[in-house]
Amino acid sequence: MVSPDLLPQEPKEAPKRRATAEAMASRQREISVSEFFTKNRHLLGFDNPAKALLTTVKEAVDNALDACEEAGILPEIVVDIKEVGKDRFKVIIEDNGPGIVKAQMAKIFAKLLYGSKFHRLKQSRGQQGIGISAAVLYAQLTTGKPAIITSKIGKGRPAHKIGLRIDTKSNAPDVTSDEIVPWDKEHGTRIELELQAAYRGGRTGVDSYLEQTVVANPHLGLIFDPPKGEPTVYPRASEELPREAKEIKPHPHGVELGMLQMMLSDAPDETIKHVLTDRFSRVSAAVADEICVKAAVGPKMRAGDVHGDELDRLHKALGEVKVMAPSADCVVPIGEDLLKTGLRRRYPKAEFYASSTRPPSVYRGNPFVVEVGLAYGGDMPTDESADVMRFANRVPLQYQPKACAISESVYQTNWKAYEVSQPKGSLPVGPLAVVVHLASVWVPFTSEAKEAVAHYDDLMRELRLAVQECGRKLATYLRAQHKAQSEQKRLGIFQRYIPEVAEALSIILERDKDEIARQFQAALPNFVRLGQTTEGADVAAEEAPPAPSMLPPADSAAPPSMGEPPAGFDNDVSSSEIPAKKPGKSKN
Amino acid sequence: MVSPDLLPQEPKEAPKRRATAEAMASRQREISVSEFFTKNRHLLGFDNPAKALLTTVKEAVDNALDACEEAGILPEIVVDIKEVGKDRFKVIIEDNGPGIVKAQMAKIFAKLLYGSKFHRLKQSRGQQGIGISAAVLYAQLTTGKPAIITSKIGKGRPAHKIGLRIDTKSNAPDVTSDEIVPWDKEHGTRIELELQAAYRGGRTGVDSYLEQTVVANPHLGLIFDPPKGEPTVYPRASEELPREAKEIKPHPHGVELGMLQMMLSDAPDETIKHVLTDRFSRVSAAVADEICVKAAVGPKMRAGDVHGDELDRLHKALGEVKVMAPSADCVVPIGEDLLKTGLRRRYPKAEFYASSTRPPSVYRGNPFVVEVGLAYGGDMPTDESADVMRFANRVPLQYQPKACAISESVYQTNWKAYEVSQPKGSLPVGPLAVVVHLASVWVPFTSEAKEAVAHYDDLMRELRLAVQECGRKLATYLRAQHKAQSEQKRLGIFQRYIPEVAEALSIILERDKDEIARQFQAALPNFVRLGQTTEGADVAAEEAPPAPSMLPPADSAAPPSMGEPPAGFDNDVSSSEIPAKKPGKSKN
Amino acid sequence: MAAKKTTKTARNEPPPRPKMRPMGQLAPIERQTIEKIDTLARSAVEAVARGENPAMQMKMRALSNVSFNEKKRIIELGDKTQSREFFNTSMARKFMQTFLIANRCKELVGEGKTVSIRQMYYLTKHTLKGTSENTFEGQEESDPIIEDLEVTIDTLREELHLFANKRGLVTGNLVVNDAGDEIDLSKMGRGGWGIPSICEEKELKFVRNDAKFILLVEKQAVWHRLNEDRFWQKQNCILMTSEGQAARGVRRLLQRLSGELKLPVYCLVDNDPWGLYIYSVLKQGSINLAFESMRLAVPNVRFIGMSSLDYEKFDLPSAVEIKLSKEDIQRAQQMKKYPWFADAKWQREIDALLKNGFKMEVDSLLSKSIEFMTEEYLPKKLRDRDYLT
Amino acid sequence: MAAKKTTKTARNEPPPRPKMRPMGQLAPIERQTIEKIDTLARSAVEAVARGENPAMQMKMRALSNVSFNEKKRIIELGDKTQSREFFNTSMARKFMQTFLIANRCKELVGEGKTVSIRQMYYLTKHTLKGTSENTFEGQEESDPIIEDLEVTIDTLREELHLFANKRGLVTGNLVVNDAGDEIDLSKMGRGGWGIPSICEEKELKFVRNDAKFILLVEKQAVWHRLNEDRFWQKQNCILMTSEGQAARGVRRLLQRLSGELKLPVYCLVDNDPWGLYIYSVLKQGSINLAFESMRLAVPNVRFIGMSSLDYEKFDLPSAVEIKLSKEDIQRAQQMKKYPWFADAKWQREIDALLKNGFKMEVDSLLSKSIEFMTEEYLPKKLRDRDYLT
Repeated sequence: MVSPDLLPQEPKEAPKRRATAEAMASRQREISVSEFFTKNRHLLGFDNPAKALLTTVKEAVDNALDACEEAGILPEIVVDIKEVGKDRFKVIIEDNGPGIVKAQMAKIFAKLLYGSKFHRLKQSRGQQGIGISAAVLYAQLTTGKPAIITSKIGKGRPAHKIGLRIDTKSNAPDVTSDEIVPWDKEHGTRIELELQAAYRGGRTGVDSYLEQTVVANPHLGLIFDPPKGEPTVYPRASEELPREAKEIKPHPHGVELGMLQMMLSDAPDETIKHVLTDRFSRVSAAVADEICVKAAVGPKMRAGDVHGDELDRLHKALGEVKVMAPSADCVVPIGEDLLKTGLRRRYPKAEFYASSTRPPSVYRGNPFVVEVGLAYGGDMPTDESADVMRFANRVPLQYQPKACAISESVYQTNWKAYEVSQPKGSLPVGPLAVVVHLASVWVPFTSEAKEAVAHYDDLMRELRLAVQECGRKLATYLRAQHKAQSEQKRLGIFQRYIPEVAEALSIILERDKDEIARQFQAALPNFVRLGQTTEGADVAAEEAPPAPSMLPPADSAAPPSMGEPPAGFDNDVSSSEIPAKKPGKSKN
Repeated sequence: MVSPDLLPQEPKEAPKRRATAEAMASRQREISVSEFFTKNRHLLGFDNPAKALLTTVKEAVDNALDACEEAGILPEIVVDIKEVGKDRFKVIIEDNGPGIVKAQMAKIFAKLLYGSKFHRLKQSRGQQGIGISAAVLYAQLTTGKPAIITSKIGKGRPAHKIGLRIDTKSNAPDVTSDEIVPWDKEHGTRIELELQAAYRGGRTGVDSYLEQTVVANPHLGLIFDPPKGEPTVYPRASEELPREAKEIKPHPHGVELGMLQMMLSDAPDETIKHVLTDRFSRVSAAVADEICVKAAVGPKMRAGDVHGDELDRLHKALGEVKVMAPSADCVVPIGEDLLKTGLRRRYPKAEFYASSTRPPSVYRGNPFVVEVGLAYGGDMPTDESADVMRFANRVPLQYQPKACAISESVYQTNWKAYEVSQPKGSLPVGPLAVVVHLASVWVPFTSEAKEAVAHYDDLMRELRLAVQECGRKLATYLRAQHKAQSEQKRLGIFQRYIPEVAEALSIILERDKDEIARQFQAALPNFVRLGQTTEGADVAAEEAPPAPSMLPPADSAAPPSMGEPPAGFDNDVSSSEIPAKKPGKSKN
Repeated sequence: MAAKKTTKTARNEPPPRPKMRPMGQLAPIERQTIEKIDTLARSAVEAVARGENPAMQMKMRALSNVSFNEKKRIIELGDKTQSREFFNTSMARKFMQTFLIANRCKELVGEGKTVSIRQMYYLTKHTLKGTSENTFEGQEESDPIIEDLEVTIDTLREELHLFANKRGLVTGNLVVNDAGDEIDLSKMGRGGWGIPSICEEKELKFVRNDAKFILLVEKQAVWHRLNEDRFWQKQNCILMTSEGQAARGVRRLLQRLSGELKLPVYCLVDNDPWGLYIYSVLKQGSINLAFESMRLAVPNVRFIGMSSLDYEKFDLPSAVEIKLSKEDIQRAQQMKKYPWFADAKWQREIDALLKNGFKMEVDSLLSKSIEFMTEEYLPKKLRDRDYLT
Repeated sequence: MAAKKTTKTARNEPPPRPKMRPMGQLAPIERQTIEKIDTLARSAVEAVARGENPAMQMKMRALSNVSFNEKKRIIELGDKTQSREFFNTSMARKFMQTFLIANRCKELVGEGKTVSIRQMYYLTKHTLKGTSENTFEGQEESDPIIEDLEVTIDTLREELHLFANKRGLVTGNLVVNDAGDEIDLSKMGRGGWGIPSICEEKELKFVRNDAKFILLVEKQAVWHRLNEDRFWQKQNCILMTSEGQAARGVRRLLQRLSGELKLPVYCLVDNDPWGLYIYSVLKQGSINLAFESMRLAVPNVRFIGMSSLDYEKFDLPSAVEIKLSKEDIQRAQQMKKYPWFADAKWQREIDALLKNGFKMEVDSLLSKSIEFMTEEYLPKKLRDRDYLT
């Protein structure tokens, strides 16, 4: 370090001292988390009016879905957005979830940093315990209106309806009204918020969020009543609730040093070995011993005494020891059938649907599952890029498609091998929608804004394989289609050209044109299977499973070997195969 | 709202209920703000290792500068970054500020949401009371190492050196060591952190941050000791501390509804009129009455009783009433001289410096000042885009230049009118550096990530005028340069061509070549002022002030009228002025 | 390289004095040209001797000084002039260049040689002593100076003994004498005689003519087809091709044949805006050579085809259609506004093109049969006097 | 428009039978060509009568089947062949097209007419009955089919009575007879005789030759300069210009003059990679016309200039230098690898170009003086036998 002596001398005339350290200390005070987020609401997704509306709807719907699933209820959700003034909207989200007990209602909706999901390691949509109360705070800040919450926890129980504000100075709920109201619903929760907002369409709008949510959640019945136009009803497409995700303990791979330190200091009097076996998943006594040997620390050392180098070594050893991947039951994919069901709901007029769910795989100790679905044909535009929907734990990712490993897996796939056109390095072009879902306890996002999935090798490989698997199903279908049409087409080609050839030959040879044409027609059946109609080509396109050993090497971006072209197609050495290098200036 | 009856009937076989509302309620718990930010550190600028390093340095340096200025001390700061392992850095920032009293040291550095600046409306660098403790949290999380803080508040007082960790569960400081150490400094603070980070160069790196900070803070003496290479010393360039910014009350224009509501509920028993005159700036009794009349509320109404429509009307009236802009002494520009001083420090070899500070102006009730400085020539590259540095309240803006009104004001200016080349719609190209500083109590950023300034009309106008003012100073200088060279150049041109013309004429006319050349030379003085040397053109380039009435209309992007071209230049109707439309295929 | 350059620069000695023919041996037009150059040079030297700024006056060749002369039916330059002075920083270089070119032109005329404008560039390009500056940095600098000299001393480029690349072939019942050789254009086999770049009286004389008219076709392949079928013999005419847009030689030759031999000229171009443009330039000159229209334009040239109306008239198959491009349509719409196409019959022709929505190549007449053009299309058109002017 | 189209389609009646000359009136080469076409057609009809897939065999014209024959020193096609069948979806259209072209070629030969390849496109283009499909959608479809036919029946394009646009002029001490006209090439004035596209023996015969060699110059303006200075008279030679890359007519004429009259051929091109390329194509043919090298290449043509060494040798001023572009350099480096430039003298020549770092145009010789090329440069080169082969 350089000595400050290098700096120029103090000026002769020192500036007048203004405040002393003591005076300044007297101004220091604590800031409530609500005050903080009031000033910094962009941190929670309330950057601008349009994003504020999306965030509000998203937080409420995600919460409702999580609550229904945790309670084992098939969700029915109504989203209602009304324009109530210039740049002012009322947002109502009502669910049929388990309801909220009266005592918790105020805190859940009007205290920032309060919730049940934050401290658990479990696949769920919400995580923070901050989203919905941030929406309440934003509404209050921009319109001054309290949030109105109605909730009922069961048949015969009262429905409580309360008005709520947040006291930002203390981050505590302020109940402005409280009544019992009649509600014919058995159970459920309803939230009404009035906020300054902007309603926008497009990829990052509320409509898109809901359309995509419906694809990834076939068990969801949804009604969406937008500010303008008729309501859209998405009837439930599946009566099957997703399996409940298991909560797990942290896996030794990928735990951060600070996290380890905290886990140790949480149980200062236990032995290291005990902490390892008790608080991590997949760490047996033998594994714990191995870790301790690697780290050169005694397994019986007090957890509270681990500091400095010992901590570093223990952390390193945890990352290096061989342990089983955590049980995959902490990850809940949508499943192949339901993914197609979801696609059918969003694209009811497509002509073909397919899906593939990969077996669970592990990334840095975190189990994950990739699944891909696609819909093809029907009323989708044929000259536009495929519609790609990205999901992480059933939640649509609406921002940053370019930076996302999911999008990359779609455009790096060689779709031409699957009979879909594709400009170089771009998304495929055609009447195609592709859904990719990544389910994991811990999704590796590129930034912690959770907008795009990072490009890790293990993940990319699974993503690519899943897209390729699904692509092959599409290819099988399309080839069967083409083949059925091809014999008919072949016939047409020959019949179109026979008169021309016959005429030319007849003039050259001065022979009868019709006779030559007749001879060509007579030879025709030797080259076209005229008897075979095109209708019988019944290919169960969605079923054709490639043997796993046929999979291309995971690292190669090359198209999978597609075998020989289907019979009935000819290979021609192009007869105009002139070298590309032309002499330049003049052409004779 | 659509009735949920539209949804399909409940399924015959309802899924098994999993958890009840009661069971779920039991899992709800409070989350500490430290826990929250541990999981969401990207919200505080710790997205990735490179940005984490920048954020750490920035928070510490900004705090040091704020503290020095508040205490009236000319700042001397040492920034020392050492690489201590793979992806691990030790960051040390030491200042000569007022120091921190012992009792506050732990909280200031190891409690999130604690500080002196959050609740004040005053131009300063830091605002949140969260940045430096977030750096401590990040360091702890990635390396497990406590922060080491040393502070001394005056001559003869002890220097305290403490080790600090944050107990994330309670968001409270945990002092791991505490000692008194000898320190030859009179007063100051030193912080040492060890963190996982990456050291990068470029526009968004630490080097760039410090280089720019030095430009906007000429009173700062800085030593920077980077991980590799020699330390850079920036001696203080000015002995003058910036004037202390005055703290102000909120201005009625632009106050948000939620804010107003809080101000009223903070003083429930006071009258509306009293709250308005007491808690807002520039609201006299007469103005308060006018507001109440507009809002149709009684001035003597209890503040605590204002709700619903009354609140809305009052908010609206506050935005509409005519009030004076707040006093400009809450805004502290750098000043024209010091801006040039700062530029000289960064670009010591430039040949010309200029700066312009605009008078204060007001945007939505917020006073602001724009100032622009530029450096030209010397060792700057002539074929690259100008270096543009953007500052808000003396803090460099390093991200999102494309989205920023400041950059736009630079590239929308017609630099060709100022003798600097400029590709269409781009930054000027040449040996040029431009500094733009926006000082305001409230800087309108495009997003609340505070990376780019929004495009508001009032602001754009001032930005443009400031850039143009400075540009004209540059133009005056460059034209004087050109003019001094031009007579010499004219002479050179004629002398170069005379032999050629003479030879051609001599051959055509079969006359003596030397005689013709002599006649041309003899005529030369009639057309070039040979007697006038080029040295006398002493133009005080930086002084040429345009009359304010000559300013172009603020909305026009057109170049200001530059008057007639300087004498000594000829205008030629180009003799090869062939119409652009050529016949196409063939050219004879 | 650097060392070598220095040696090279030193070599740039002034060129040797031209080997002039005695004035008596020169043709009158050659003497005139030389006198014009001498006068220009003399006036510069006299001005500077008086201490004045030597200057030359020239007609402006800017678009703003070009207009269509309704009476003469040619595009010509107006009267606006500009002055080029030596003692003016932005004109000095061009002033110098003008005299470099003038000097070399006098030499060419004196020696009786001709060079191309590219060769003139090399003749006048050299490095200025003690600098890295060249007298001309590229041909794009010397070409406009040549045009400047033409308008300044009111001469044709050909009179300055400069030529652009030639293009065009001719056969037919005409005998010419060129540079002393007598050439019977009816005995040219399939090759045809290459039309010289310079077709002034001094070099090219018409010896004997039996032809009754001239047919100029745009395309070489069409000319070939017609020549192979001995069309010029059967119809007793002169058959020329301009091989695209007509070069100066073709235009000058056409003008002279039309004027001196009083022969009507027919023009056969593709049915597209470009074809119309080729015809239009032949007829009234072009904007960028407006200063020479008097010597190049052939105002009474007749447009014999292909007309948009031929599609119906000759019952052409649909295979001849080529869809108009957006550019074609824009161009045709522009042409409708040209003053020389203001006449109703031209408006009808262009409207028909736009209405058809397709253009046609002359070659496409072969889709009827190989001989269709020679034996039906052109004879019928000529017989019916089915042309536009 | 739609209604009109329908009418048009109905018009596409088969063309009338050609007006063939009796076989007896045909030249032997013409009879041969017709027989080849007949054989091809007959084999197709016979195959289909047997219920087989009618097919034709042709040499592949792909790059993979082209190589440099070190012995003959020409680029030629190898022996790989491909088959074109009718009953094959990807070949049927081309099969049909080949016979449309073959039919029209027989007609042309029979009638003794020639057409351009563009005209052939129009001759064979029509709409298929009941569809909107054309027999050819563009000339880019018919041109390769013509080449296919050439290799299939082993004929030259000229023998099929097809020509590409011609280019090139000639003067000099030679008398030819073309299509019955006797033409004295020493009496062509400044215009020169246009070299026909087709220079086969049947039409073009050499009547009398006094010349001792042939000089071919790339550029028309250079030819003009030399012709004006009567270079061919002073040096007793034949003076040709290819006007850029040599067209087939020029190449064939050169080959015949070189072979039948045993005249050496000198080639004068710009000193740049493009000039070398023009020389190279003249000498050993080109990759894309490899199947015709035997009839077009002139392996003993001599490269007389401009050489990179001329700069020093003739003390040229620096004004002649034009900086090599990146593309030039790449191209020159490629050329160094061509087998026909493997000889040390060629390597030295190309290395000198790269070392100079600049290229030169033949026109730039004028920067020495107007007559330099005619009176010094070429005579000295010829005298010193200063050329490459």
